[in-house]
Amino acid sequence: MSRQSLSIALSGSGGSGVMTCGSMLLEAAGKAGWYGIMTRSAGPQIRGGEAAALLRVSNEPLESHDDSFDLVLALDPGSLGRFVAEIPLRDDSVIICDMAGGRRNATLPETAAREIDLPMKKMAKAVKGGRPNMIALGVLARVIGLPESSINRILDKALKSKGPDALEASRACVKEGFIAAVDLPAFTGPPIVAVPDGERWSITGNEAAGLGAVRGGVRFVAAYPITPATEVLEWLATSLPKLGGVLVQAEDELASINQIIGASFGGKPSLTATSGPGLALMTESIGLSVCAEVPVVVLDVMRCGPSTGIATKNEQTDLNIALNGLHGDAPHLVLAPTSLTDCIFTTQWAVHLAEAMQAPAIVLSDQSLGQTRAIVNAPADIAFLAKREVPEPGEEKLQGETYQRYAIGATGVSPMTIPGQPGGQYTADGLEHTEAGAPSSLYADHLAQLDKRSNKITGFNYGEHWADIDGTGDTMVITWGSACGPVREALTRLRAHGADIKMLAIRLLAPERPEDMSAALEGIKRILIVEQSHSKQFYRYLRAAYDLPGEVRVFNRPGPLAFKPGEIIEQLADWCGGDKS
Amino acid sequence: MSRQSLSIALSGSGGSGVMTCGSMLLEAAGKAGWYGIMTRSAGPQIRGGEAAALLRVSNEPLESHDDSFDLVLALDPGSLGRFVAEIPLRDDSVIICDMAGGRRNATLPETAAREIDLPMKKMAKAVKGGRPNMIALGVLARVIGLPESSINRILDKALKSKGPDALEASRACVKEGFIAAVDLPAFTGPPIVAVPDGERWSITGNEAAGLGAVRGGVRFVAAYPITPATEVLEWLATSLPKLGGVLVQAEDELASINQIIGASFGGKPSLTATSGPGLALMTESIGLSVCAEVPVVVLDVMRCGPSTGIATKNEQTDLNIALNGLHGDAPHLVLAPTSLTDCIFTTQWAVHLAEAMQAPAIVLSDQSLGQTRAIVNAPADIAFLAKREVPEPGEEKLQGETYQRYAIGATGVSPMTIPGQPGGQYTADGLEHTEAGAPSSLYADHLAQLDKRSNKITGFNYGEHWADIDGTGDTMVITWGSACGPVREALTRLRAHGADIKMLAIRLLAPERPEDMSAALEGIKRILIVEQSHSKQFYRYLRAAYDLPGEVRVFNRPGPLAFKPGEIIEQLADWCGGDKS
Amino acid sequence: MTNATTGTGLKAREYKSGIKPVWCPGCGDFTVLGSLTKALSGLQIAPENVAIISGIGCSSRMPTYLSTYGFHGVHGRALALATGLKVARPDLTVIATGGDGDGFSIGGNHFLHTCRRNPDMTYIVMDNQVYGMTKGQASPTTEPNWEKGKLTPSGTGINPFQPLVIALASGANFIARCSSSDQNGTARTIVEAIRHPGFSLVQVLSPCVTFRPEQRDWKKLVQPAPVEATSDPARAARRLLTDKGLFTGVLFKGNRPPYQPLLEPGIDNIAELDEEFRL
Amino acid sequence: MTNATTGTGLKAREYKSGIKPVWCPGCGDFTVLGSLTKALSGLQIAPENVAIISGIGCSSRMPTYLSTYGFHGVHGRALALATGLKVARPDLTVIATGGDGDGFSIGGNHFLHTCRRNPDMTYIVMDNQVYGMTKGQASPTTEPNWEKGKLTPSGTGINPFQPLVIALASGANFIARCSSSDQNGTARTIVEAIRHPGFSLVQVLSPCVTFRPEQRDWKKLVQPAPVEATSDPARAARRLLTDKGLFTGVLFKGNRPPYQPLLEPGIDNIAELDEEFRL
Ligand SMILES: Cc1ncc(C[n+]2csc(CCOP(=O)(O)OP(=O)(O)O)c2C)c(N)n1
Ligand SMILES: Cc1ncc(C[n+]2csc(CCOP(=O)(O)OP(=O)(O)O)c2C)c(N)n1
Ligand code: SF4
Ligand code: SF4
Ligand SMILES: [Mg+2]
Ligand SMILES: [Mg+2]
Repeated sequence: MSRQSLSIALSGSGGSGVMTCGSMLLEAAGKAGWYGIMTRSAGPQIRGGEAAALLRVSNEPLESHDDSFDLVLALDPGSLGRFVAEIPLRDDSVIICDMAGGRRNATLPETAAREIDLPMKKMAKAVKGGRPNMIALGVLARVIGLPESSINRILDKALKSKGPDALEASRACVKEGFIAAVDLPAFTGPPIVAVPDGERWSITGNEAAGLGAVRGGVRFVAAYPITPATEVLEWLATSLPKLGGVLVQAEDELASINQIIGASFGGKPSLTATSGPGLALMTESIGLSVCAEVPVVVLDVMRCGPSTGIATKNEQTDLNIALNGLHGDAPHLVLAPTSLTDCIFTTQWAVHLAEAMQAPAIVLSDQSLGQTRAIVNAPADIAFLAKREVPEPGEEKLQGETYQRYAIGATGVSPMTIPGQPGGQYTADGLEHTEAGAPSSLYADHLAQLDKRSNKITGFNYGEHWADIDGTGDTMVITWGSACGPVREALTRLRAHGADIKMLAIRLLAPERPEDMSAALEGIKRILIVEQSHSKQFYRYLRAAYDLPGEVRVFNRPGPLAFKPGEIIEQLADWCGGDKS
Repeated sequence: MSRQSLSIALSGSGGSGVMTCGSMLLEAAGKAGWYGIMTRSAGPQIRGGEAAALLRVSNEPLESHDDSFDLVLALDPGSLGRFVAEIPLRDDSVIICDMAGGRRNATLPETAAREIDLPMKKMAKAVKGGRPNMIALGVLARVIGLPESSINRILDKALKSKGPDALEASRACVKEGFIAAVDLPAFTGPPIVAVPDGERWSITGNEAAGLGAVRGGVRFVAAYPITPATEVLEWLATSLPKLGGVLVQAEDELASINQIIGASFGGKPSLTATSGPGLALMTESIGLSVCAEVPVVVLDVMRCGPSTGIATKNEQTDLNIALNGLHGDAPHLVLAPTSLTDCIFTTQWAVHLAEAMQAPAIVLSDQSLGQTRAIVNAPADIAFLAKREVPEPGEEKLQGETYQRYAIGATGVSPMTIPGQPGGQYTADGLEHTEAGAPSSLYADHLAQLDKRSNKITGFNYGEHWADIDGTGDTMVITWGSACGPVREALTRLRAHGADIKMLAIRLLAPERPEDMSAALEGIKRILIVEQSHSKQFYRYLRAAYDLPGEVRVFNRPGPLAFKPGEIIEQLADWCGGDKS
Repeated sequence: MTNATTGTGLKAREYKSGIKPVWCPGCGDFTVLGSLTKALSGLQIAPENVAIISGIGCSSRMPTYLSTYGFHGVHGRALALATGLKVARPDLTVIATGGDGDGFSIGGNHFLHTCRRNPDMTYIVMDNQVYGMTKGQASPTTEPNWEKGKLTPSGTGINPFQPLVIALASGANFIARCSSSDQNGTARTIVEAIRHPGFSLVQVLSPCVTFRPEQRDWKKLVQPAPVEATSDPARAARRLLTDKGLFTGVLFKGNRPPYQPLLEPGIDNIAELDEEFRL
Repeated sequence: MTNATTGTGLKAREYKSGIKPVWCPGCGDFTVLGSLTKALSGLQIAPENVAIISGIGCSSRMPTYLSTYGFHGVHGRALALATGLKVARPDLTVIATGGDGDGFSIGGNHFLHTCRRNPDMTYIVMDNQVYGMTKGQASPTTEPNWEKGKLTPSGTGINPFQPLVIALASGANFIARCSSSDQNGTARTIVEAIRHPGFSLVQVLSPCVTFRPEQRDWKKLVQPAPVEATSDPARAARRLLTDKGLFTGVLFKGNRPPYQPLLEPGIDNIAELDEEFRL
C-alpha cells in the first residue's frame, strides 16, 4: 500500500548499531530527495541497553511522528519490549524480527500486524566482517524503495575513514539485505524527486540553536554540561574558535552565567546553554543581568522535571521558572522556537533582542526539538545581528562629570559604554542605583529604574515575529515549542478536509503582547490550548497575561509521551464536525 | 490636642543613640499600658550614618504607621533631611530640634509645623556622663504624657549591666528632659490603663517567625546570613540549643537548603531562612524536596529586588519566584503571614503542613513585618505540631520484598520511614521513580507520581486558615503580607463611618483554594487589590488562579515607600461615597 | 530482609538492593559497589543504620544499588545533604558517594567546607577523570592535554584539581587512595575510613571504560604507597605534592575532633522561651 | 576626566570616583582603597582600561569608589564575572576585590577553579575574619573560638580556611599577604601582583573596627616574611602551613602560563559553517 509518508522503527540491544543504521537510512532518504526526521530512544543504561531509532520520511517537510508505524525492524527479539508505548502499530503494519537468540518479547500490543522472521545475524555472519545492522540497512532501503546507489553514497562518506575492508563488508551486507528483502512486502513510499546537492540540510535542533547563536553574533559561551543541552555546547565548542570566539567549560552553572555576564559587560555577545536544574541555579544572576542591564542569552533545553526528573525525555515545564523564576520585579525576555529549524531563527533573534535592550533573554527549547535530527530545506540566513547601543566617543553624554550609564531617556534603553572607552567609566551594579549608577535606596530612584527596565522591554517594536499565526476561522489552537509540530500536522489534515481552524504558535512569551494578541483573537469563539505539562503552565500563563474569549479547552499531559497529530484531531473533532483525518 | 494614637519620629547622626532612645520609649509606653510599633530607617552607612526611629503608640493594637507624624525630634539639625519622604507632617505637627552644630537641613516639606530649638547637647553636657539621647527620652516621655516612673523602670532594666554611674547619668538626663519639656506643647495621648506584667509582649516579626518555627517542632536549621532575615537566625541560634536543636551556619544557600533536606530525611523537622537572592539559589534543591518528598520550610524575608536591589527595605516581590520559581511541575506550599504576630502562627502552621504533606513550604515574610518591633497582646500558643506519617514498625507495607516509599495510596501522602527503622530502607530520589523508589523513565510512572505529588497538596483539608476574611458588603479589598496592616486600619476607619467593606488577606497562596475563594467572592461587585510590587505580581497570580468578578482595581507600588491607611481610603473613596476618614 | 534488620551475620550481597545498575559493562563502579558492600558486611552494621548519600553522575547512582537507606540528591550537593543528616542523626553511619565532577567541580565548595567542618562521615569519590553521565567531558581531575573532552577539543589546558591535597589543606581527618582494580583492598580501606573519627576521604580510581578506555591500564600503574600513613599535615602535604596520584593506601590519619553539636535540651518546657518577650 | 583618559601623569586621587564610601569610620578598607589607587597610578594605567570586579560585602563596595570601569555583582561570584571579562577582553587590566565571606565562603568554588584556571588577573581579598555587611557573623577565616559571631554564639568550632594554602594547592601563580596598616607596602605588592602573569592573590588583613575591634592590633602583630618569595610550590607549602598568618609580603611567585584562549578567526565567512549541514 502506498502512503504519503512512511514511519519506521528500528530496535536492537546495546551495541547492535541501530542508531548508525537509522542515521544512514535517514541520510540516504535525504540524498534521494525525501524529507525526514529521526528520534532516538534508549533505556536507562549509559551504554549497552536496548535502543530504538524512530524514523519517518516523506516528500513533504516533517515536524512530527505519525500516529502509528508502518514498519518495525528488531535486530534482537528481546529489544522491542521497552519501546512498545512509543511504537503504536496498525493491523497492516509489518514487523521484521530476527528471532535467533531469544523469543520475541511478548509485550507487543495486540494487532494483526504481520510478523516476519529474518535471520539477519546469520546473514551477517556469512559476510566477512559483516554486521547485522548493515543487513538491516539494505533490507529497509529496499522495502521502502530507496535506490541502492543512494545507500552506497552514504556508506562511502561514512566509512571512508574506516578503510576499504570495512566499506566492502558494509556494501556486501547492504546488497544481501536488498536481495533478502525482495520477497518482503514492499511499501511504495512517496515519489522520489531528486534534489541538487546542498539544497537540503541534515540538522538537529541543538545544532540549529548553536548556529542561530553564532549567526546572531555570539562569540563567548561559558557553560556546564547537562542533558539534553550538551550537543549545543559540543557544536559551539568546535565552531566558536573558527570565528575567533571561545567556549569556556565552567565549574558549575553559577560560574557559567556569571562568566557570560562578565564577557558581555566587556562587549562580547554571550550565551550559555543548560536545562532545568542548571537554569534554577542561574536565576539569581539572571536577575543581576536585569538590574545591571547587561545582555545575555540563556538557552534552556527542557526535559522532564521536577528535580532531576527524567533527564533524557521531553517536557515543556520550565515555562514557570523562565517567566517567573527571578526574585524581585525583574523584566526580561522569554522566547521559544516554534519548530526544529526555527531554533536557528529564534536563538538568533534572542541574541539581537537581548543586545538591543540590554536585558537577559531566556530561550526555551526542549529535548524533542533539540535532539531530533531532520532533513529540511536549507534555511535562510536572517539579517538579525547583535547591535548594542553604544555612545559615540565624545558624545555629550560622555562629557561633564560622569557618564549617565542608567540615564532614563525616552525608550529606557540607555547607551552602554564598553570598557576601554575613555570617559565612559561606570560601575555596573545589582544594587538599585541612580542614573549615574551610584547605589541608591531612595524610592524615587527605585521607581525610575523599575520603570526604565520594564518600559524598554514592553515598548520595543517586535514586529510580526512574536508569534506564528496561520489559518482562519473562529476556532483557534494556541500552543508553543515542540507541541507545534503535531498541531500543525493535525490542522493540515483537518484543513484538507475543509475544516477552518486558526493556529497561534507563540514565539515571544515575555513580554506579553496585548495588542497583537487581541488582534489575533479577533472573532475567536473556541480555543484549544496544547502543552506538554501536568500542571497546565502554559494555560495558566495565558490566563494571567491575556483575556481568552469563548470556550477554552486545554489538552495537556506531562512528558515523555509525545503528542500525535491524531490526538489533536480528536480534541477538535466535535468542534469541526467529526474526525476529519 | 488629643489623638487616639501618637506618631513620633526621632532622628540623629550616627552614634547619637536615637535607636536606643526609641526602643526605650517604646518599651516604656508598653510598660505604661499602651500598644506601639517602632521601625528603623538608616542611610547606606554600615555604621555612623544618619538614622531615624519611627514610633507610634496607641491604646489599640497597631499594625501600621499613621498618615502623618505628630512629633519629630532631631538630635542633630542635619539628620532630618534623608528621612523627609518617610516623615509626612501636618500643620499642627511639632518639630523639636537641637540647632546647635549646624543649620537645620532645609529640605523639609513646606508645612506650618511649629519648630522648637532645644539645646539637648548642651543640656547633656551639664550632666556628668550625660548623653543627649537620654535628654530626648525624657523630653519625649513628658510631651506624650508617659510617667517618669515607667521610664525609670526601663532604664533600670536596660542599664543594670552598665553599673550605677551610667544609670545615674541617664536618670539625671531623663529628669532634665522632663523639666525642659514642661514649657513644650504637650500631646495628650490615649488614656493610660495599666496592664499586669507579662500580658503584653515586645517582639519583632523575625523573632515571631523563629518562635513559630520552634513551636511547630523545628529542631534543625541550616542557614547563611542575609539581610533582612538574619535576626530570625540570630534568635534561633541561641534558642534552638535550649531545645536540643541546632543551627548550622552553612557555607552558602546551596548548602543550607541541602543540609535541611538531609536533616529532615533523618526525621528532624527543618527550616532555613533567607531573602530573595538566597531563595533564588535554593530553588533547584527545593525541587528535590518536592520530588523526593522530604518536608522542609524555607522562610523568605523579602526585600527590594531585583538582584541585590535595596537590601534593607521592604517589597513584596518574591511572590513570583516563590510560586513559580521551580523547574518542572513541582507542586509545593506557599504561605504568607498576615500580620507581625501572625508570623508566629503562619510559620508554625507551615511546619505542620510541610510535615503532614512531606512537601516544601515557602513562607513569605517581608522586611516590614520582620524588622518592625511591636507591643502586642501575649499571643496564644496554637496546637499545630509537626506530625509526619511514619509507618509503624511491622506494618504490612514494610513486609514483602521492598517497602513502597512512594506508594500512591488514597491521599497521595505515603508513610515515610526514618533511617534507623528496620525494613524501611529506601532511596529518596530526585529522579522520577516507581512506587518502590526505583528510578523510572516510563510515562506511566511519571504520570502516577505527578498526580500523587499534586493530589496530596490540593486534596488536603486546610480548614479556615487559608485566609483571614472579615467584614461584609459587595466591595472587597484583597491583599497579603505587610500590606494587610494599613488596609485593616483603613477599613476600620471607613467602617467607623458606616462603610460596608469586606477584606480578604490570603495566608495560603499555594495551592489555590477554588471553592474557598468562590465562597469568599460570593456577591462581590468591586475588588481592590493592594500589593507592594511594580509588576503587579499578586494581581497576576490572582488572575491566573481565580475568576475575579466585577470591577477590579489594583493599587500597587514598589518598595520602599510603605502604604498609609489614608492612601487605601483614597483608592476606595468613590466606591464608598467620598473620603470617610 | 528479616536478618537485614538485625546486625548479625550479614553477607556482603545482603547489602545490595537487587536493582540492576545502569553502568556500562566493565565500569569500575561495579567493583566499588562490591567493595562498599564487603566493607559494610565486614563492619556488620545493620543496613537500616546506614545512609548512603550522593549527587548526580554514573557513580552517584550508588545508593540505589544498596539495601541501606539512601538519598540520590541533586548534582554537587551530596556532602551538604550528608552533613545535615549526620548533624541531625549522629547515631547513623553516613557515607557519601559520587564522582570527580559531582564532588570537585560543581560540588567543590561543599568539599572545602565539609573538610573544614570535619563531621564524622566517609566520602567515597569514584574518580575517573571525566564526566561519564553526560558522555565524556573533562572533569577537574582530567589531565590538561586530554583532547577527547567534548567541550575542550584542544585540551583543558588547566591545572588538574588535586583532591587529596585540597582535602588535607582544608582539614579532612583521614585521606586515602584506592583502585577499583583491588576490590578487597578498597573494602579494607573503606572499613578504616568509616572507623576513623571525623571526615574521611577515600578517592577510588575507577575507570570509565566508555569514555576513558585507557584507564583500564590503571590496574597496572597503581602501587601501594611506600610509607605508612602519617598524622603530620606538613609531612603529608610534602608527600602528596610530589606523588603522581597512583600511590594507593591510607595517606593521612589526623586526630581533629569531629564536628558534632550536642543535641541535649537545656530547658524542659518550650514555653520558657516566651519569657524574653514579656514586658 | 580629560587626562584620566590618557594614561599619563595620573595621580592616585584621579582613580577615585568621588562617591563617599559607606564604610564605618576607621574601617581598614579605606586604606586598601588608597593602596589600590596608588598602585594604579604607579602603573599609570588609564582608568578606562581597568575593570574592578566584586561581589557583595563592605569590601565588595570597592568598584564604586574608583574612576575605572567596575562591576558590583552578586555575592560570591566576582571571580566568575572577572574570568568571563578577562577571557573575552584580554586587553583589559582586570582586578577582582572582595571579602573573606564573599571569596571563601559562598565564593569558595570559584576561588578553587580560578586558581586552577590561572587567568591573568589580580584578586585582592580584604580579610577581616568576619561578615561585616551582615553585621558580624563568623567567616571561613574566623578562629574557631570566637564567641561573638551572631550565629555561632559558642564559637564555630571548626578549622579556619587557609586561603593562601588553598590558593597554592589549586594553582594560583602569585600569592601575597599585606596589612592595611601599611598602605604603601600594600600598594607596592598590588603593583607586583598586577605585573605578574596569571592569577595573583593578595590577601590584605583589613580590620573590621565595628565587629572585630581587636583587629586594630594587627598593625602591631604583622611582620614582613623573613624569607624571599619562592617559586617552589612544595617549599611555599611548608612555609604557609607553618606561618601564623601574620607574615606579610610576596610569599609565592609561580611561572605557570596564564589561561587565555586565543581569539583569532580561522575562517573569514561565517557561512562556511553551513557546509557541515548540507546533504
Ligand atoms: C545542576 C546540574 N548541572 C549539570 C547536570 C548534568 N550532569 C549530570 S552528571 C554530571 C557529571 C558527572 O560526572 P561525575 O561526577 O564525574 O560522575 P561520573 O558520571 O563520571 O561517574 C553532570 C554535569 C546536572 N544533573 N545538574
Ligand atoms: C546570595 C546572597 N546570600 C547572602 C547575602 C548577604 N550577604 C551580603 S554581604 C555578606 C558577607 C560579607 O562578608 P565579607 O565578604 O567578608 O565582606 P565584609 O562585609 O566583611 O567586607 C553576606 C552574607 C547576599 N547578599 N547574597
Ligand atoms: S559512562 Fe563511564 S562512568 Fe558511566 S557507567 Fe559507563 S563506564 Fe561507568
Ligand atoms: S562593618 Fe566592618 S567591614 Fe564593614 S565597613 Fe564597618 S568596619 Fe568595615
Ligand atoms: Mg567522573
Ligand atoms: Mg569579611
